[in-house]
Amino acid sequence: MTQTDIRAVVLATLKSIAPEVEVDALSGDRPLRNQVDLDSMDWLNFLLGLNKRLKVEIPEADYRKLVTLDDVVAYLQAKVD
Amino acid sequence: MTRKTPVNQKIEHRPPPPPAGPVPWDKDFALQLLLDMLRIRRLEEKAAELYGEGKIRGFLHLYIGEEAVAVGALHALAPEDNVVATYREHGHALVRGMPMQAIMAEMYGKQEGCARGHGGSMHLFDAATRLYGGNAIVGGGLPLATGLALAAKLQGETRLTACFFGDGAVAEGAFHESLNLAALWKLPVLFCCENNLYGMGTAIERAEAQTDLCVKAASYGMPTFAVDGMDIVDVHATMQKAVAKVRKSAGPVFVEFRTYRFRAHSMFDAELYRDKAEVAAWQKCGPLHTFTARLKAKDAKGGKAKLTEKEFLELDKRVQAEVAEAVAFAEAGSWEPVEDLLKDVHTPEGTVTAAPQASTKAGRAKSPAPRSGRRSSKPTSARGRR
Amino acid sequence: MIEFKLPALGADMDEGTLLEWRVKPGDAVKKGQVIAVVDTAKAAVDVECWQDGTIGELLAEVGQKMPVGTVMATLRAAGEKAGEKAGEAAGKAVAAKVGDGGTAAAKVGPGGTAAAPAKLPQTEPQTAPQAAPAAPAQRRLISPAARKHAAENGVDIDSLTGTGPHGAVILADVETAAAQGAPAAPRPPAAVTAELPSAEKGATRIAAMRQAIATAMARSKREIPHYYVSEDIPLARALAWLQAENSQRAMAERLLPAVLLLKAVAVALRGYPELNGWCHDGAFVTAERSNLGVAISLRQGGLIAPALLDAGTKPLTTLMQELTDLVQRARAGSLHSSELTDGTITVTNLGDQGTQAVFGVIYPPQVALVGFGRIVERPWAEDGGIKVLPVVTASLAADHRVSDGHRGALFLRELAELLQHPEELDKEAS
Amino acid sequence: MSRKISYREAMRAAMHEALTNDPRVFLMGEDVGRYGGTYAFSKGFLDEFGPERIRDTPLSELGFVGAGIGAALGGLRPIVEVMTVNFSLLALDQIVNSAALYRHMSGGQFSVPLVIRMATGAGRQLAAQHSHSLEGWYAHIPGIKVLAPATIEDARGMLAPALADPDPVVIFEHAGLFNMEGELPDDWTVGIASAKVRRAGKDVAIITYGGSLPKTLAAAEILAADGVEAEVIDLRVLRPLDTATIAAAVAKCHRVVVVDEGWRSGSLAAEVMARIFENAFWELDAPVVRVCSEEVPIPYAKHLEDAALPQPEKIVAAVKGLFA
Repeated sequence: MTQTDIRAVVLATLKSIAPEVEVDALSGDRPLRNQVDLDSMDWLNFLLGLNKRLKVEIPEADYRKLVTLDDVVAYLQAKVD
Repeated sequence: MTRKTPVNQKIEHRPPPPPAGPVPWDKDFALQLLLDMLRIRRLEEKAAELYGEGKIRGFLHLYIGEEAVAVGALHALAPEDNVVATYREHGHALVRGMPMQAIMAEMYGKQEGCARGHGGSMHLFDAATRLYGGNAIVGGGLPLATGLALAAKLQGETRLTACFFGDGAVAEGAFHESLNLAALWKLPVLFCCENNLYGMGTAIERAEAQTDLCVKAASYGMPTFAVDGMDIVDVHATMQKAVAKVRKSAGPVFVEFRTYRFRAHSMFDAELYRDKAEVAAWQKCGPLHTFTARLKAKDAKGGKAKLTEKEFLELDKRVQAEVAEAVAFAEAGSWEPVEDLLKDVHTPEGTVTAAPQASTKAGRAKSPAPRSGRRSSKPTSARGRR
Repeated sequence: MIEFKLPALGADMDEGTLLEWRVKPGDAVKKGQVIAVVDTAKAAVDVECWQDGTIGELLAEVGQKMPVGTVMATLRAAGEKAGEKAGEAAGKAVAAKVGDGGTAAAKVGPGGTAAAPAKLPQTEPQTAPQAAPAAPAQRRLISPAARKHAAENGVDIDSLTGTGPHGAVILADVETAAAQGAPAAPRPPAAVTAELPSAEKGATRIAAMRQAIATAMARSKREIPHYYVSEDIPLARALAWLQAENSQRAMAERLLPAVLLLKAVAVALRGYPELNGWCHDGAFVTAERSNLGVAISLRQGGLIAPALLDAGTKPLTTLMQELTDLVQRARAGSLHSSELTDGTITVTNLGDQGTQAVFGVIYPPQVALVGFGRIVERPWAEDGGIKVLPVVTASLAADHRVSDGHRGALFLRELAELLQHPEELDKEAS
Repeated sequence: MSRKISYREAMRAAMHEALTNDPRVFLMGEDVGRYGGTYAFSKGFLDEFGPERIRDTPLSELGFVGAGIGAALGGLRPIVEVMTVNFSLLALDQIVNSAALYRHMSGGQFSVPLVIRMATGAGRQLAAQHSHSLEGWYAHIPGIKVLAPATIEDARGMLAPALADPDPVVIFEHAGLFNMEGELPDDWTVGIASAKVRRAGKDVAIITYGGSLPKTLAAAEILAADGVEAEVIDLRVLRPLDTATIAAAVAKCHRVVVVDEGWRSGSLAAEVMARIFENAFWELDAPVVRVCSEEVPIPYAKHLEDAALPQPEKIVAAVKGLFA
């Protein structure tokens, strides 16, 4: 899957959690959870969404690596290939 | 016996001499009628006991003392004839062929009863034996019987309609209107008046200006018969004559059965209206023991008696068993679920309601001449036939 | 030994008075023989015995009034020797049983007890008219149609002037008001949480919710004397246990810290019933179970606190599933009414984006609210040294009419202690 | 293409057709034969069908109504004509204690497929004993159906389904309608289970039956001139009452007037109002009112009789009251 495909999946998953957010307007390099109000439940559901769609395991320990949108896409790209 | 007596004078009804003399029937038929009288007597005795225990509720009118009328009369009818009765109709239902279990269960109010507990003692119905029911309205059955006869006539059927009612009913407008209609339209109705001399607590002399009921009926232009209701032989013979006359003339006939009830009008009325002595006098000519005595006596030519004490005890044992079985059946019966409360108020769509055909069930009340046959005493469940 | 009981002597008879015995003990009696005379409402009546046998004892005295079914005498069945108990006797007499001694008229004999009153079949849809809503002090004339339309469209009927007969408010009045967007009707708090406006009502729904929250909070502040206490609780051991637990679980089974905190509150509450229940008009009723109202913020704004029912007895996995489901349904607007009205205490601000501490406003008619701040790494003095530990500030707001600060403080200490043994919290409550 | 006939002719045609099609059907009643029927409903039937099937009866209502029930039990399909509801009081015992009960009391063994027709109502100066409207009494009894044909179509169409019904059906024909003429549509087959909207409207629902229908329709025209559109509901079936249609009319118009020639206390109108409160309470924008006969034995003098009975003007006034 290309980077743009993964990015599209990430944004779609985010949209399903926070429908009122304009996901295309999000900046890739600023902390995602500062731009979108995601409490711990939303965050867990977001990761579960990615897990389901991309069949990628995301252990709690890796949460620290997933601060910005780009981080998430890169992390997933590495896992998927 | 029209005695003009002031209404409040003391009235005393002296019974006729007890029925006696040889019984002109073959043994089989005689024992059949004895068995039916015994079945009624034991059923009614058990009903009185169960009423005391609170198992049977509401009103209960017993036929003890009048058994010879129902047994003698109904054995002169054919299965295809219609029967309309009153609230004192346990005996009529039994002799017409309704199983004792179905009667007992109905008196218990169980759904295994002949009317599923809807009617109780005063409302026994049985389509299979063309028993168009008990009726708790005095005289209520007479117009219905007239209509049933009208239907038979208009459909070219040969059946007649026997309508039983008490001396009380002759005071109702329905009696006069029905006898007039039946005579006017020549309808095959057999009006059977069970004159037990009391309309509940009112002696007939205190209710009727004309106490000779045959004179009343004759005024509508129909043949009348009167008979000693205690003598089953006389009852049966007279009823056969009346039935023959109706079948031939297709017009109505009136029969007065002079009888007497040994118990209260209904459960435990105080019977203040008649003396115990009068009851005792009439009990001397009771239908059951007099008929038993006549059957046990050797006939004039010294031939064999038609009944031995041993045979009588055997019959009685069999009847006691039938009564016990009926009580057990009723005790084990179930209550109709309340959810079915409204089920029978109307006839379901698409039900064929042609008049019930005469049942060909063996063991129906038979008249001796053409068809004789053992009564099947094996009771069928009341539900089976509907 | 057969019991001879006073029989039911007629459809309308409950009791009778013994006038005369016709037999004495030892007399032989035949079936159908009259053995007594009893006075009923109608007249004196002969009473028959239904069995052959010999009279044992005469229990009823002359002049005694008794209900139907009373044992009047004892009878030895034919062939039964004196002194034998009933039943062993050779006699097959059926022991006459009339109810359990109750008067026959009161109820049919045992076999005849009327069936339990089951649901009667309905022939036509009979909808009993609901009781009209509580009428204001002086009853205004408002037509049922007007009331219905007002309720459906959130129109405050009290603010309308009626143009119907005698100044009654009629349908047309409400229709015009609704069209002009009259102020939304104030609703008692319970009603607002019970009726979550569905999505498509949009703007008026948000307005209605804001109005409801305002009413509830204003009432809370007006009626409930709050006191506040708080406690910092170290979560090192708890979070470590959680991380270990989650590492063995599939992602979908993963537990959030919130679940641990909720379970701790529910377990701690068992010792503090005065924090768990409802207070109506000053009268407090403690709840047997602890239904934790979980404050959930809705994405488009607004707040709702549906309850996790009976949280104290459930293992963490179950609580997690229920919490996830509750949040989803809250946001989808499909909560059950019991979840909205059965909360016995509320727990708020479990989000990791909140402040370090939150002091909430109690949700009437409840009497307490627990607030958790954000879990933060903080310096923590222990055994004379300083460590950096994850710490959460737990606060309690409670109704001073029902409990005192001292008890509130003890509750928070209990809560802190429970969180030091997370593995204990996972078991089913004994 | 429809043709113009009278209510009498419509019912006569219905009976004629029934007698022709089904040999089990026969007509019984006072003066139904030689006299041709008190109201000439069965003129000519005696010659055509013979005395067996067109039976004049003695003046014994209890007797011949009971006989009708017996004949139905016996397999026939009798039409019993009780001259008027006033004389039916003598036969009430057989109707209430036999016809209505037989099915249930026999535990479902016997049905009574009987039709009883009787004239009803006032308005022709026959004084109190010949002017009763007692449909409400009969509509109270479970086990029977009660019909009130008020139009030419119903007069022609109701008898067939009534005769086909396995249970007793009582048909009330308001004497004031007999000479009414109207169009009989080609397809006049009707059901006997529901009410009918005779005039669509939206401001008020006026619910009535039988002889009061023409007066109600007249009132509706007067109201229309004042801009009030009345919806007129003809109950047609007085038992079982068509609660659904009643409730729907209330939900549509929010105002209701019930017109009933019976006396108001314990009347059929009272039952209709009870059904409204039970099923459409929240749709009411005004109290439910009724227009009934005054509670007086119907007087002989015309001006008194008119004052006692429901009239279009009274109906209009009642409706106006709902808007005042």
